[in-house]
Amino acid sequence: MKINLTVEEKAFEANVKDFLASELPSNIKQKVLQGRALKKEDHVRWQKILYEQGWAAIDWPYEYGGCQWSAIQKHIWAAQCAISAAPEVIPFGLDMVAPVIYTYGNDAQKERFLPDILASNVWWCQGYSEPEAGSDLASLKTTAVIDGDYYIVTGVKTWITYAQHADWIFCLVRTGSPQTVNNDALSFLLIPMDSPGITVTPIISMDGAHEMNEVVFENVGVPIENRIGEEGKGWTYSKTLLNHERAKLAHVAVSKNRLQELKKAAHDTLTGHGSLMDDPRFSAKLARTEIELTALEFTEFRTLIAESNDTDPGPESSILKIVGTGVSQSIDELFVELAGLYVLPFIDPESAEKFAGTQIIPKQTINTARLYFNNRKASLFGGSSEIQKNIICKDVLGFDLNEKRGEK
Amino acid sequence: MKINLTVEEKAFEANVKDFLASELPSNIKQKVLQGRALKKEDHVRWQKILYEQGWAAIDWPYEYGGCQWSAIQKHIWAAQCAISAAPEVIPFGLDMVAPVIYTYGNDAQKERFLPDILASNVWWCQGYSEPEAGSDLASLKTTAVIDGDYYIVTGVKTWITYAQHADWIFCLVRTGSPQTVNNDALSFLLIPMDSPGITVTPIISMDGAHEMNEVVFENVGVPIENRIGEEGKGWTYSKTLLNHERAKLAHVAVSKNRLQELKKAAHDTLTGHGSLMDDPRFSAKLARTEIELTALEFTEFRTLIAESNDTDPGPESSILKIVGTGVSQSIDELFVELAGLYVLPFIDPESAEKFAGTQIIPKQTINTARLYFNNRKASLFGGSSEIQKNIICKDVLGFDLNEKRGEK
Amino acid sequence: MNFTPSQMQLELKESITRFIDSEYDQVERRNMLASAEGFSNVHWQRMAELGCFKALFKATDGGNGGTALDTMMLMEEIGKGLVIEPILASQILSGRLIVETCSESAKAKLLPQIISGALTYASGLYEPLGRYDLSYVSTRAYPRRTGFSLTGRKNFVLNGGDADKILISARTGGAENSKGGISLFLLDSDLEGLSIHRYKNIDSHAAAEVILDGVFVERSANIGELGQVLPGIEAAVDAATLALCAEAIGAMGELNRKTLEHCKTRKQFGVSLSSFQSLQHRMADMLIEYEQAKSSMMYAVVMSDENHGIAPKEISAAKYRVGIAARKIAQEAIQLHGASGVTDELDISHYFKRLTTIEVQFGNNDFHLNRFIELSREEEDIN
Amino acid sequence: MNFTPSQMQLELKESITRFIDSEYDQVERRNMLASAEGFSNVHWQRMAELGCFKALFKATDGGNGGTALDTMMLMEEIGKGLVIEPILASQILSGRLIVETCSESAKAKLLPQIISGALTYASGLYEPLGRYDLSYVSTRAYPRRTGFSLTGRKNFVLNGGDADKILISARTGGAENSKGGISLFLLDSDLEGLSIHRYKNIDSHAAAEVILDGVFVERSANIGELGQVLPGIEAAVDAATLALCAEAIGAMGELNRKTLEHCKTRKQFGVSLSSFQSLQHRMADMLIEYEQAKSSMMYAVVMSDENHGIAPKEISAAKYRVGIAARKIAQEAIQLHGASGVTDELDISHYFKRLTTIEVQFGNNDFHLNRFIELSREEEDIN
Repeated sequence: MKINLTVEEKAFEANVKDFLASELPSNIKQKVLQGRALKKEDHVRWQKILYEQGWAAIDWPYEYGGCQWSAIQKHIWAAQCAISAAPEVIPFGLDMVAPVIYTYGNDAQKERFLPDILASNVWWCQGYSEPEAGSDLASLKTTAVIDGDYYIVTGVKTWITYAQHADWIFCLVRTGSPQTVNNDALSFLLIPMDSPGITVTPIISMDGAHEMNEVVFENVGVPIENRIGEEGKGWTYSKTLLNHERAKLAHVAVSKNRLQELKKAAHDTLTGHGSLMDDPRFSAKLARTEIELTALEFTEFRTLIAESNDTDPGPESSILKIVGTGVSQSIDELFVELAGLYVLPFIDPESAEKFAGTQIIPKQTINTARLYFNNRKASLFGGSSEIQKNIICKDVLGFDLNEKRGEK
Repeated sequence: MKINLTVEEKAFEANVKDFLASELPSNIKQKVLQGRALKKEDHVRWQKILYEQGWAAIDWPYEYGGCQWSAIQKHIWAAQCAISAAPEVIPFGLDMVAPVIYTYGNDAQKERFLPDILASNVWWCQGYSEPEAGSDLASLKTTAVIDGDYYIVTGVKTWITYAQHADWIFCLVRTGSPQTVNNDALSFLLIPMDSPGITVTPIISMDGAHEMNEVVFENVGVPIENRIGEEGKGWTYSKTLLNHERAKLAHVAVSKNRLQELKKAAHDTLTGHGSLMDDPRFSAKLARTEIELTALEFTEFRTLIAESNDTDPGPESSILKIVGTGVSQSIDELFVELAGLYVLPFIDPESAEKFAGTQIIPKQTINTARLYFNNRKASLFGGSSEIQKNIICKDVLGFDLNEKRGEK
Repeated sequence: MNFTPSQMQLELKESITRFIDSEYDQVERRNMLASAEGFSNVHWQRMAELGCFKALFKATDGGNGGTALDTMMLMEEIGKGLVIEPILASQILSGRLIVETCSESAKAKLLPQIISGALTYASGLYEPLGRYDLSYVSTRAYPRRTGFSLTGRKNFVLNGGDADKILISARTGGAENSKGGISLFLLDSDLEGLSIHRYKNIDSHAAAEVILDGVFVERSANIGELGQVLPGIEAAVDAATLALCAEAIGAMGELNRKTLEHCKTRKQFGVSLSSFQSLQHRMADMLIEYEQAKSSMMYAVVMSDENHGIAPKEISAAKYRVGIAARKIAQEAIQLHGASGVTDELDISHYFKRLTTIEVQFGNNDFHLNRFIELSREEEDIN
Repeated sequence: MNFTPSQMQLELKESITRFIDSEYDQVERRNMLASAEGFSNVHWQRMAELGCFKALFKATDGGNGGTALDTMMLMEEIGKGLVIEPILASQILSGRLIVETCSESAKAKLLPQIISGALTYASGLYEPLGRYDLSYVSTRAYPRRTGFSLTGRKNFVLNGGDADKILISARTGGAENSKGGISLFLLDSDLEGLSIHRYKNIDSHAAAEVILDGVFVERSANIGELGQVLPGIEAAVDAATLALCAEAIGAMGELNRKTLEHCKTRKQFGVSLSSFQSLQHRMADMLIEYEQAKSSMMYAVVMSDENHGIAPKEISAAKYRVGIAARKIAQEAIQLHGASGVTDELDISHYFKRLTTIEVQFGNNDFHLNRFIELSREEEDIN
């Protein structure tokens, strides 16, 4: 999507470009460019640079440290970050728990938590899923029983990204009785990860990475003041959060950048009949993906405009999540097709180049398999594509999901 | 699919070729080649030629006039019929009601009905669907109430192909009470179309053709002896019929022939950069369709072999119906793409060539739009693709369709 | 970037919606289709009165709109209502051809009759062997002492059998598909040597095969610069293509709405169709197709308006994306309606035919995907 | 046409199934993967004893099978069990290379050790810049007085780091990708000038980059006719491709089974996953994909056996169709398993990686679709 900018917007864009050019540390940029995993320190370092600039939390309300940018400005920022290979924000603190805290938390909670999130002094992780409840939050089993000034929390949370790095976890826990079938039994608790009774176990994913964890709570005492809002309203609060998250998960700017990389790589990949860019089948797939991505960018833009007109982004953001995931997974697949046999060697990117003095894989495809594998999560996490479709069915198309079902 | 034939099979093939070359009337062949609609007389004439040859009902048991051909022989026959542009059999008598009669009918019924079906002396149509029950036969409302030696039949049947030509209709009617929710309330009745109280109203389809009809029964008296088998077993009987029908609906031989025509047409269609056959996108779509069709042919073959080993074709025939319909509709779409703007003029094929002395549409695309439109039925009639998938889910994958449904 | 409609645009849109809802009913539409003209002059005049045609032209050309956004807002409603009148052929394609190629004086002479709806136009730009190639022009205009003699053949001329005036591309120089040497001629429909064979398209819109056998026209019949009109033709066809995309969006939105309604009310197996989760998810997919196609179309509108009406790459992307969605939504709408979807009686099949027509007009999906790829490549070579 | 297995074939199939079920468990497989060798010599010998390798060769070559149907029946089980031992690289690809290119005396010398499982082989046929082109051979074999000196580089050599013997295609004449001038050499793995860089592929199978820097071999190391082995290489690669298709079918069948089982037992929203109709229909689609891919593969098997092992067009069709199904089924299996599907712990992800590997080996989907189109064209030109 190429749009004409006003004079003010052009000035803003120049300012953003300057900032990224001078402030983004080059070793972080290199890692992003090569698709290598960033360390926690890398994220924190960059986030603190943004904090100094006042751009750490562009979507927050102004009073808590947000930016008051227009939809176009946010668009420019995302695009320039992707082009400059700036790391994506780790969402758990800034994009996920913070909106719940500033929307539903009390003043003490806001004062206590928001500044440290903004300044990246503390890291958060998300404790929603459980072994027996993936997308189905209503059947969560982790309990929180009041004992004096404390909730005593017991249960197992799983698929928790970066729990190994986190200082805090926000959880949905069952404060109602197990018989309460609806969502009114869940409450939203903030829990320090160093609380006695918490155990973190790594879950290795198919690309060999350690991102996910299982977190076990055994009689963990959590002060009642760590509950956000009312008891039993946790599900309502977390829905707000899901809508915020989903729009972000379209990952348009990053996909645009990857598509540019893909085009470059296709120009550089020889097939025996010119470059892969001249291959009519490959170029058609590329073009289809590009057309879809541009449409998605505009769909996102329509949502941003609606949002800036104070219309709730609402369930349409499910479309962004579904299509955004689809496009990013298509790009993964095109990289796999481009790489051909080079997709196969599974060599640590750090050592691939010095592998016995020989270059086993060309640079542009060194992370192809890892990214393809890792990104299969995209359609599962943050509300799977199936859950998103159900949301569309219920909230946009107006189907009554509790109607007696038809099947046969 | 090209397979090596034994000496006997080669002799059979030569025999079939000779027969088709000498016996298929050339005006009928021309109509088939040009995709023009055949008249009832055309079908009857060809069917009577087959009858004289003893090949009118190759799938029937030998004792009633069938052929005892092997799977390979049936395959050869279907292929040669398609290549020679012989008309496809109108299925209602020969393929649909006859198997029910010879399987579940009594001797009197067999003697009375089968010979006339075999000799194409009478034409049949199928009375299943109703305005409020398309694929959902359990909710049929047409009632048959006993009054002396007669059923009095009242109700409306719809989407009835060739009712305007038929001498007889076979119907599923409700002989149980309207409260009977399961399928045990349905019986299988044979009804003469000239019975007093029957009214036939044409339904024009989107291609402008009159194939479908609505048939209204107002207190139509039907002798009880016209019921097949037991009262209340109609649903069971008709299921046998559905399995027979479905396998035929793969239409492999016809699709193969159409694909060959499509290839020829692609060779003859110029794009400005050579022929459409040289267009990499079009040729890829063609190749994908050809690969799918060849696979389908082999899937059908596996089913035929299982059948000839006396294994019931069973629910796997649903796969044939779904894939067969998909392939034939893909071929329609490829013709539309090939035709380009020539798909648009909607001119009676009979007069298109002499349209004011100018050739508005090239011959190969003259029926493209009509066939595309008409064939949208393929995925709806004879058990829609959705119904077929439900059959696979229930009978192959073993899902319990009556389990409490999940949705949210 | 602006795609928020103005108050005037919203008002026009509303009055068209009202007009279609109250005066343009489907029974009457069928009667029109069966009539000799194939469309209603009464409706045509009503649309002129409502300002539909004015909205398609800039103030300097005698209108009060003229942006791609204006066209989009009109055409979405046209698509929703399955309007049969020849706005696309006459006001948009031919009107834009005049705007793109003519001198100010010629425009001042010709446009008022188009904007008022007094005359309808047709444009003959395609030829039997040219497929979608607008530079494939084998029709020749031979210079004569006081004018030109035209010989050749144009096909797929929308509204060609009913128009008062016909614009014809003919070659005054250059080889058969060279880009130079193409000129434009304005013909009355009753000229000697001109034979017009009218027929109906699959969507019931009328079209014609136009054969020119030494048709003599005065020099003044040549409009636009001699031999230099291909860019103008391409711009006009792009504008018409984008208008068609908007029409398709309107039609798809309506098909989605009707399908949803059908599934919510139609019972099967004792429950409404919409309680089948697999059907629900397919309708969610139809919505996604619609929204993505709409975004493609709107992006091309924005780009066109930001770049003086020229956005060929974005228009090809939109036509491709809309074509993909159109086929899928049209097919799914029939499938989810069941047998009634394939009858002539229900308008589902009429939307299906209109969307099939749109898919192949001005270039089908493969054509526009190729054009998008070629234009992207040119852009990259420049950068 | 015959695709009904013989009694002997059925018995072998059964004994392999039993072996995998009882002795080849997944925990042990993981230990093997972590070991230096990457596979189990015990299992290797067991497979030899069971007759797996004998089944891959004709009686005249010292085996008791050798048809494509034999290979198919073995490889489906291999795919089902995610067997890691290098049967494909050693017995099938290299074994078939020897069968296709060698004299009877050479075969008699080399094949027994392969059939007994005493030695494992690897074949280096691809090069860094050649993509999937087997005629792209820039590795040169320069004639020396008593033999040849080989210089060049082969990559993606399956089992290359573990094999006792390596077959290398090298050019003794002709330009870089001309079809003539390609010869085959049999190398011991410890020759001077030969460096072998072993690594693991994404599916944990070991492979290697093989660099030849003036490697001297005796004249006898040249097997097959000098400069004439490309057709033999192509036939062997086709046979290996078809074997991979059968392995993929085995893996897909198992993924479908596991997914079905998961959906029937896993509860969500208080009911089993399989009660969600949209998921049911997706599993029906997975079954259809599987059956159609299987038919493609079986047809290629039948054609291969009916035409003396040569069926390139049908094998390309099968590889393409299997590749499409493999991607779809692998992705859907993960999606329907949810988050647990992407963990290393569950073997779903291991099937996913194996199927991804198969999709790109010996030509990916686009490669085989192109090859199918080219071969169809050649066939039509002949007819």
